[in-house]
Amino acid sequence: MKFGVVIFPGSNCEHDCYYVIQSVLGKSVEYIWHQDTSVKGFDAVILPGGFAYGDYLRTGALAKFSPVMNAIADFAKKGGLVFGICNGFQILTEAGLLPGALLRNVGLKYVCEFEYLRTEAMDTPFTNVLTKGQLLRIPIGHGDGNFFADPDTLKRIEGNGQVVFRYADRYGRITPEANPNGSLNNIAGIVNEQRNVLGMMPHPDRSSEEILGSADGKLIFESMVNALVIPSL
Amino acid sequence: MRATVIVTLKPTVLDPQGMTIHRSLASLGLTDITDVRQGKIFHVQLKEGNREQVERLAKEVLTNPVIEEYRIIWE
Amino acid sequence: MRATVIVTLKPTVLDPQGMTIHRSLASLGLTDITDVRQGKIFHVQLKEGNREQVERLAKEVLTNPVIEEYRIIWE
Amino acid sequence: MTITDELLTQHGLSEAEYKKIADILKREPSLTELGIFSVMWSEHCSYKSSRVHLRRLPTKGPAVLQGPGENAGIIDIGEGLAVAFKIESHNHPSFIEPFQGAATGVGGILRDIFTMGARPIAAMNSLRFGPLHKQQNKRILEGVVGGIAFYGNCFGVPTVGGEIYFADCYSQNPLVNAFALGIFEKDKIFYGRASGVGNPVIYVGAKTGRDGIHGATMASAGFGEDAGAKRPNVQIGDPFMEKLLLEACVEAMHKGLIVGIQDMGAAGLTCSSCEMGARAGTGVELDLDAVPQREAHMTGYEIMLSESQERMLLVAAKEKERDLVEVFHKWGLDAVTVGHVTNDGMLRARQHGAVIAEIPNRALADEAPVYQRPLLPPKSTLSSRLDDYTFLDGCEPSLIETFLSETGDWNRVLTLAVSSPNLASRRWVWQQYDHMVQSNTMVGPGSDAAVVRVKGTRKALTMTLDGPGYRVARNPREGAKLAVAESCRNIVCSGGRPLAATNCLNFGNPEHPEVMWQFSEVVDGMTEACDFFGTPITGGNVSFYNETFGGDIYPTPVLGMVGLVEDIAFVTTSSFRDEGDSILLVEPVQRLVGKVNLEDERALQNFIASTIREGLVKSAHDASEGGLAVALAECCYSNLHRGPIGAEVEIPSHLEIRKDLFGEVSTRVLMSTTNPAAVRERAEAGGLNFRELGKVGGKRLIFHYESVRIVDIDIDELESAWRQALPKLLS
Ligand SMILES: Nc1ncnc2c1ncn2[C@@H]1O[C@H](COP(=O)(O)OP(=O)(O)O)[C@@H](O)[C@H]1O
Ligand SMILES: [Mg+2]
Repeated sequence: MKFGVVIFPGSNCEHDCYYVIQSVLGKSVEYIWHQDTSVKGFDAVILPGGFAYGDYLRTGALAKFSPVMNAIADFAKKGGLVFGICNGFQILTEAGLLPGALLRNVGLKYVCEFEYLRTEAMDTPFTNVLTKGQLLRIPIGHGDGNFFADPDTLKRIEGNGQVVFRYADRYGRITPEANPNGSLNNIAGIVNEQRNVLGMMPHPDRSSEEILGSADGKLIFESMVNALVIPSL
Repeated sequence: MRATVIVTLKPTVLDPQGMTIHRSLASLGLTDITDVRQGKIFHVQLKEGNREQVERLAKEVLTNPVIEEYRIIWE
Repeated sequence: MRATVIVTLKPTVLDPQGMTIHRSLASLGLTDITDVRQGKIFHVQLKEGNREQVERLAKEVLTNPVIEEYRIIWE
Repeated sequence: MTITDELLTQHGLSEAEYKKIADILKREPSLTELGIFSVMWSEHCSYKSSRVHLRRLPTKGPAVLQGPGENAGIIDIGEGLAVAFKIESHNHPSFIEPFQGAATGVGGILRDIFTMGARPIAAMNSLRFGPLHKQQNKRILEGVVGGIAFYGNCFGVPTVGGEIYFADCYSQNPLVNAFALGIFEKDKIFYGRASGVGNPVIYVGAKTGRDGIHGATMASAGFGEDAGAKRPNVQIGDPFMEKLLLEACVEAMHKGLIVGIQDMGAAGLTCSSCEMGARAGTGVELDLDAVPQREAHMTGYEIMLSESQERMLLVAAKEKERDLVEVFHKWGLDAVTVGHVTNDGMLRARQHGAVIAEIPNRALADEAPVYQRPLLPPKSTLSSRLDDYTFLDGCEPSLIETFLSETGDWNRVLTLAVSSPNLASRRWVWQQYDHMVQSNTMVGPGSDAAVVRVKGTRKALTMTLDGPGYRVARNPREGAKLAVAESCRNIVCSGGRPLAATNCLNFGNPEHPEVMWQFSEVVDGMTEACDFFGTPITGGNVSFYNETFGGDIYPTPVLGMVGLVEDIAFVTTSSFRDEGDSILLVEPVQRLVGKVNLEDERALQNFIASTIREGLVKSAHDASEGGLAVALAECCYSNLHRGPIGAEVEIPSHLEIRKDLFGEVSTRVLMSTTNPAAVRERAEAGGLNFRELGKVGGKRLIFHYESVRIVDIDIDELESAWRQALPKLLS
């Protein structure tokens, strides 16, 4: 089983993801350069956080043109696991691999802090070790994480159970106060209809070891490993 | 040859920046201003002709159709 | 009544955003585009009259005089 | 053209300095040469007023691999690893344009670190502003914080700590000091040396524009066209460009393609080329026509003096030139050969075929004038009124009065204190900083010192900034010692051992003898304390001419202390952890305010270090600003990973209630433990006063004083007063 971590110019969480896969999970992992035209040989592809192309123009706007994105689109179409974290999520929406868009935080400021996430869907390759409603403590770090979709799209996403994580308070309640960026329905992470592409703003890569304040993020990577071992999951 | 591309959020999309500016105005006594919406403007230089390159730039690069719309002004 | 305020970086001030956009165009084959500079545009609604409120908005709120300049277009 | 007095004034050069220039050249300098001398001999680049004093600082030690003289200091942390760190000021640019000024300040210090081959893994900043009840100061703070966040977040370095302090003297002159630390293998250090005659000199990064050419440009605006467009631009930070530079430089270094490298910071192309030549004892010849230019019709003068950001100068081995260029292209960057290394020791610049400048590198880099400026103790020093409560400095007068007069309602006084500008939670600030990227942050903002683990080892690095302006203003020598003592204490409380420090010396006008006296005293105090604790100064920065309304700022030395945590198991934070833990106050017998007894300080720090290593300590917090009461409150709610927890304690009575609660006594520590008896033994063995104040637990903070319950307050209430104070002040 081999993970790939994509490097775009301006990515800055690629080493963090690499470290979790290699040193925390003990799985094999390699970097994928954004100019590569194939992701052959990889079982899962991670788009890490950062500021691809400085997030100039719009977050993810210029990154979506990288050659590797076509390969990743095919990979996803064939059912390959694709996981976009933070900037990776933004790139996936820009590239049309996930619905919606990520607007500027309502507070207009970058926010870096731990949040509670309520697990909404376990029937995905990214959440198969989680239980419905399970609370995860995972930090965010973004200025544009305000999830938006037009009413019909939103209805469809909710209807299909594509919402995987919502921002919650420490008791698991989905409240406006628990919403750090103004996301519709407190949405923190979604999957595509096929459920093999996940995008989320919070950073499991920064919360996979107790010494960093939480190891909850590890559960998401472990779910991916499960899914690759037992594809039926 | 010069073109200007104006990119604005669709009317249905919330504009936190514009709202924040608008909220700050009362304290400055700018009470006659009833609404502010923010967008982006791009001044583009191009070699003669080839207008469709600007069209493509505006459509495929400068605008995210999910939330934005664009207008091109030729000079 | 409606006004548009356009805020742009002074001509000689570095525009990393525009530059980065421009640098990325070659790979898209948009080679005829020779320069891109990015600015902000504000659509302002105001009650009849009182144009100087928009003047003040543009000057005091929307523009950073150290690096930017503005233009107001009345409609 | 002839050099007029007016021209000299515009270039900040004295008659004597001009004579020296003429002697060196054995002729009249051209305008370009005059400009080059003026920037290289400027206070900022030449340290002409501070050099004689800086020489006294201790710079050697077992861990020091590189002291002052390079872009950053370097210390050995074992296991083949080294860290490079430095602090630098960007005060004046941040006043002119707070956002971009602060952003480019961060960019500059990051370049100083990766220029040496180290990958930046942590940043901090030390900020000073005028009081927040003045509108303008709010805007400056918001801009500065926004700029630091913008640059550091995009670049991908975690901003893990810092300090902010408000006082009137910073109103027209905010201080923005940026610190950065990088890590690398100790046999992979790179230096700014133009070695190897014939080697190409290569320019990488952003194009050159008329950025930050200071007053000097006005002189050049005279000739050439479009004089109007020649006004110097404010520098705009491009963190994305800098990130690409980092990756490309690190890759080129690992591939062994680089002989010498230096960032273009102050004095841009001039400084990097002549310093690289001087260090290697070589000459550097530049073809300015080859320099990538952003604006039309730039003069050689402008190209040589431009301070456009995100640029580096490299020297490569001739045969590796192409590979080097390839690496930069891979990262979407231009790399242009703009000259070569010569054997004649000269900095030679050609433009349009003609030689427009020809100066010995050494003259520029090493032979700048050195001044022994007059020293004079100031007649009037700061009033002693706030000596016990320095945190009140810069507060609204009404607040100060209430604090000093209120005698009945101590709940209220405590709430006032924790929500006062200098003690209020900085959360609003550091929430805007990505303090977790690179996934090493074990202790981020909000504790005594930040801690980042070192991947692949059991070790961690701990770092803190400390600049007690008020104390230094009251007594420069003692204040400087306090800064060293407190920063070491913070490191020790976090589980680390202080290794070395960097410093940023922010002072007023060096032509004022009082300022130079303060400077000299500070250097002596710092020297004494650093010698005592064995923490050499490996580098730093000096910022003079910090003045508000003609008045000098507080002498504000900011110390950046770096320590090593031998095992992450020792990492300790300031916050209480579990119900029922005992709360202890440990301090020397002799209690001092505004001064420090170094022997006592060492005794306390040894005690803290050994009890932590023995696993006896659940939390350790250095009780300083706001005294015991505020420190206790902080222990209750400084834990970001869970909600506040209460405590019930007996406040020792020595003097009077206000002083005993809030008095800022040096050299104390608040601890919590499950084993007070064992800790008591260690404390008493160390000749320290030990007091068990009470226990952690409940949801209230309760103080008893001479068997009266003087404070009894809901800890969540107090926490939210503390947390919401800064946003309120800014709204
Ligand atoms: N206060 C100080 N204490 C110790 N060293 C200092 C101090 N100020 C400057 N230095 C040293 O002088 C040298 C030149 O400083 P500077 O010009 O700021 O370097 P750079 O141009 O790379 O920023 C550096 O090595 C710096 O560490
Ligand atoms: Mg330097």
